[in-house]
Amino acid sequence: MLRRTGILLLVVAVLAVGGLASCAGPAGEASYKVGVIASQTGPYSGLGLPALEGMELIADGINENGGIDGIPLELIVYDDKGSSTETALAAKRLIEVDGVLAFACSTATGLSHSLVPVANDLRTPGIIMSGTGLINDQLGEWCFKPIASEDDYIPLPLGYLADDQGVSKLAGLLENSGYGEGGEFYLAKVAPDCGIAIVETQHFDPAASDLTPQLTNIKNSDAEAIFIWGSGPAGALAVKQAREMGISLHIVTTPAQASPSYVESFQEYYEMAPSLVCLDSKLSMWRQLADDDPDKAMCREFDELYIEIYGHSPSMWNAIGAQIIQFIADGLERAEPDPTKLEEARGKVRDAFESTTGLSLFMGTYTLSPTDHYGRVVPKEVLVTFKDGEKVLVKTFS
Amino acid sequence: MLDLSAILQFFISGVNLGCIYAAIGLGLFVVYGVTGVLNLAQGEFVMLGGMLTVAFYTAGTALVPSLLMAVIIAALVGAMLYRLIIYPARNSSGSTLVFLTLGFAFATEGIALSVWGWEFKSLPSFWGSPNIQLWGATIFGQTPWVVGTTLLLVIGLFFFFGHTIHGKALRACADEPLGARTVGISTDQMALFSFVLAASLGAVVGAVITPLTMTGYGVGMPLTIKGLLAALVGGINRAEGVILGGMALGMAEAISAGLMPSGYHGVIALGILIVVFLSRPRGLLVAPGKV
Amino acid sequence: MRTVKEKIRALLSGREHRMVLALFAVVLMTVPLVAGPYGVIVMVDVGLYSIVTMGLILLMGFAGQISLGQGVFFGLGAYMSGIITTRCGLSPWLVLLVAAVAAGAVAIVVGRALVRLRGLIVAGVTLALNLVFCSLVVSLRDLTGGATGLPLIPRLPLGGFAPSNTLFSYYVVWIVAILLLVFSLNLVNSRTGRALKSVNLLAGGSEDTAQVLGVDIIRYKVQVFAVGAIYASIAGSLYAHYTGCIEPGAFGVHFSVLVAIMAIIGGMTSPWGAFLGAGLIVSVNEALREVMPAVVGGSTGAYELIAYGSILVATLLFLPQGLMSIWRRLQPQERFR
Amino acid sequence: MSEKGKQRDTEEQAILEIRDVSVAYDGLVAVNGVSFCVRRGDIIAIIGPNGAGKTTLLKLITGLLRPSGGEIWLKQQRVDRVAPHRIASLGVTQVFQDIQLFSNMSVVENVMAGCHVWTGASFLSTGLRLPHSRAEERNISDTALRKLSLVGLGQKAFYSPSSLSWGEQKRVGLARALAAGADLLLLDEPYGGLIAEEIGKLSQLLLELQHRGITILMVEQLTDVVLDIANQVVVLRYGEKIADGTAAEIQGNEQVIATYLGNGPLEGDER
Repeated sequence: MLRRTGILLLVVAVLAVGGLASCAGPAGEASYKVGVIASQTGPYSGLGLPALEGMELIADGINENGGIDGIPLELIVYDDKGSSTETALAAKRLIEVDGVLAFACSTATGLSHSLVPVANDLRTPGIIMSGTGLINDQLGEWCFKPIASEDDYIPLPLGYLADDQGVSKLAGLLENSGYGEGGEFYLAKVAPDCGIAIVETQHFDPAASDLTPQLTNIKNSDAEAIFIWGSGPAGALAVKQAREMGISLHIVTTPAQASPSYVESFQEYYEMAPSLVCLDSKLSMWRQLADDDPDKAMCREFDELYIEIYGHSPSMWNAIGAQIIQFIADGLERAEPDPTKLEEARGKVRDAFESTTGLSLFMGTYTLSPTDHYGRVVPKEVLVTFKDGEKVLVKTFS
Repeated sequence: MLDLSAILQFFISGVNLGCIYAAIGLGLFVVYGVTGVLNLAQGEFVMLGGMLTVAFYTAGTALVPSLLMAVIIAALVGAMLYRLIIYPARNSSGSTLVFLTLGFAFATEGIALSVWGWEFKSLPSFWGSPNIQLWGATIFGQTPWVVGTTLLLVIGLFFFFGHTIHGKALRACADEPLGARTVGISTDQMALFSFVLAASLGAVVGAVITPLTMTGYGVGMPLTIKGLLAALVGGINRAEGVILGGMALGMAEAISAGLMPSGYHGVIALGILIVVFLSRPRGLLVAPGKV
Repeated sequence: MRTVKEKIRALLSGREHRMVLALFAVVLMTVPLVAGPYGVIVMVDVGLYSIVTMGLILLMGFAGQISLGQGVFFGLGAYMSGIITTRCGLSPWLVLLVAAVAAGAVAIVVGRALVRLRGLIVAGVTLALNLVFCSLVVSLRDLTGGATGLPLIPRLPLGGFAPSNTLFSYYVVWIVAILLLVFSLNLVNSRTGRALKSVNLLAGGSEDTAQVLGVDIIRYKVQVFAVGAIYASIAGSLYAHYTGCIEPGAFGVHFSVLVAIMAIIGGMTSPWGAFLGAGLIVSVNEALREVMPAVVGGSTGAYELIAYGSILVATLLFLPQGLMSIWRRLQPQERFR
Repeated sequence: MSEKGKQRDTEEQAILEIRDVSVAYDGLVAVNGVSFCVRRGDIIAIIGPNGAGKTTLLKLITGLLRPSGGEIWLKQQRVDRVAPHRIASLGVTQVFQDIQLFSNMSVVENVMAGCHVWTGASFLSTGLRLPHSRAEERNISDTALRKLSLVGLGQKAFYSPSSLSWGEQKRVGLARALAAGADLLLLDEPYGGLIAEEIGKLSQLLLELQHRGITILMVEQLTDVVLDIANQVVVLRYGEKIADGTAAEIQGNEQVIATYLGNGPLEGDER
């Protein structure tokens, strides 16, 4: 009987904790609270966890230097668990319970998409870092997407294929996800301008482990190059399997395939001729940037700091996380909001974000306006290839 | 556009996938056959096998000892799952037991993530086995290892269940628990053994497929789902059914990925599966007696 | 001491539940007055999950049909509401009803095929159907918005205007949930409820006996499948209008399994179990979100997952029949064991 | 009475007619060319050793099995291809040997479940508790209580079936069948497992039911008890009918004596 009563009490206690937790309201303190929703578990944790690392580094750096106008920056982090329902719930919790001035999310397109109505409903600025331009026109008054869309950066690899390699026929090998959908849409849109025709389109599931059927179809088409567009391990497997099948076409890939763990595992295949080129950020290539490159110093500083703190060079996802916080910090600095007057402060922060002008970060230079929440981006993507275990810079936006 | 080498390539891909799914399904079969529990943590053993082998291997251990250690640890985890979770709840309903294994799977996934991080890991093909070119199609160096392992597992299980005292005892527990007990077979011991066996099988499979598919903390659940579908479509009561189911699923996936309009292959592969389910409601091989 | 006859009458007329129901309704209607805005937000989710779980409990707990595919019908409701209201501008309320009827019709077709299959196989087919559904949503990009999601779904209107989303959604969801609870309670304490229980192979039913007593087992199994689908579809429509943007991941196997967990944890012997299960799982999630950062700090996702799995295991070990079994144990001995 | 007249007479009185019915499963012939007639208002006993096909025969009548040959006529309708629930709605129900009470329902709910066949409220009307369904439920509960009292278990209405003794469970099973209002009741070994006192009570109850116009067809092994109350006895062996007649006629039948006195093997697989 005692055991049963114990169980009952336990259950009641758990429910009560949950209840209390949900009832607590925002508490006004003298810090700038910024919410972060990251995929820490689930299929997109490979995007969320590294981004989180970068975010924390920047936030710590700001606070060590006395915060923003003397006010410390406080990151409040929740897991989106790879679910849009959880993503939305986490955002609402950040807004209603934690009283954040703004929140940021770096994860899959579908999930970040579900934040747009939350930010607009609850009138809190939301920064979403989905890598696709498909949702640019749906951001509303309160959402911002300060990151390049596909049509900003794919001219770089397509230009390389057309101009440097003389490719005119391209096959797309695309992930079945919001990211892949963006890729498919914009490849079709941009390629003709570069003088390239898309002659074959194949899709794969994010968890696919055998892409030989798709690669066979590409092999049997008259494509001269493959654009592998994916965010997880399947994209890297595609590179490996294509080379194992003896497909000697040019391969271009999205940045995820340049993640160190894939490059390390599949170095042999990444380095097979004809060379594979991969989109990447200036950050990881700063040593090879021209000395007059305006971003070189910034990248070097961050890289050295990163190695000091975490013991490894930052990847592109680390950089994306870092620059979200830099973007928010820039806005906070200009808005000078009073964190105790939440509603007014959020409005000010939003206005500040809208007036972001020429903000130069790792992945681009951003200029936003009240009518344009993704802004005119000057992208800073670079093309790299792999040689003797090293990444080699191939091309930058000039 | 379509030539024979392409068809051959789809076929090879189907066999490859089919073997993976069948091998996972076999782990489900062993536990289900003996204890009647649908073990949704089977994929986690596959994950553990892969991740542990990678961990030992990258630490400098040779491949075989790495794999052995991984299998031993996975087997211990399997024993733990039975002793700490399934055994205390053995009188609960089947659905409660299923969700107990699911809870265990979540926790295992979380532990793997906190220990090894999110990165996907790979291994080189075993002993650097080379790719084989066959009439214009490619067989990856690791594929023969995968197929061979699955075959060995099947043969091993048949021999084990058919010809060893232990195996016969397991079979008896499955068919007639009460009768088994009266002739002195400890159903408890056998159930424990089935979990250990399934965990070891899973771990071996996990290590063998890693060079082909990579492994990460979260690969378990998707693999469990594939293995479950394979086992159910073929008939989870018989090893032959599981193998056939795995092959059917693998083939359906590979062929629809190769021949169907891209973008619809997921729908078509699973659509084929559902049609098979509906047309052979007791599994591809009709199991005698119970369903 | 009431006579047996009075007790049966009370049970049948729903009098037995009436007090509890009234109390439940009153408490729920006053929640927004005492809980903070986030409490209301969480409760909207609890309500939506409860509706789907209730349908699953009728299906699984009463008729003994396992389903790992409730996400299909939740998704059907959501996508039908989302697509039709954004494209045709019809009234969301009307579309909600149309979607529910359509989901029920789909369920009847699917149910007819499923009814010949046995327990685990049904689980397998429903699982496969759920995977197919999500793939299909991604494939039919022009219609559904694909994996990127379907945005700009209008809010539920009230008369001429669209009221504050959260609070209004709260009341809509919970009024629907309570109405469906009443419907479910009526159902289970009636001719149809007994017929469903009589075919439940998971818990004490017998198909042979049911048939010789005149129960058309195929018809009942198909119809209860449709009822479960309609519940899920209604919840799906409400969800679509509430979130305003839907993506296929929300209707995947993950969702179906979550709902099944809620049903198991809550207890499948009564529709009330749905509220207990959904309430507990959502509360545990929220509690972990609240507590874990203080315990481990930094990125807590992995530890939350470990804790969630452990709590699931612990609850099922101590309460294998779910939370409703506590209630059962508190009942006078004569009723049930 | 002429031969022809007798036949017409049986047809009119027959509630159930089995014509040359056979069934085989797994290659085993369980019932082979069995024919007999059941007159309205009689108590018929089917006896025979294990494996004689008695239980199979009941399943054929209720439609749970389909015969591979022959015809079954129930109240002038051919029913051997009709679904079991439709046969039930023609006024036939069965109590299984193992009773099969629904353990997920209380005793009274079990009996109420028996009323299913003569009620008709749908999902919608029961869920919404429309007046029609409310009246029906009242009717059901009254009937169930009456039947429960008839078998003497009125006070245990809310017990769980598993808490009852075997004898009590049998009575609940009978009450549930009676609640269905069937005029042809099939009982599979109703005396099995009962103590002496209960056996007498059951016989009395069956005779009372007969008095109310219910036809009873039972399968039994306890031959002496059933011979006391049965109007007609059918003897099966290895799936074939070897005798059919009144108790007195059967007791004089040589084949029956041979079967029961040990010349024929008594064992076999009970299907």
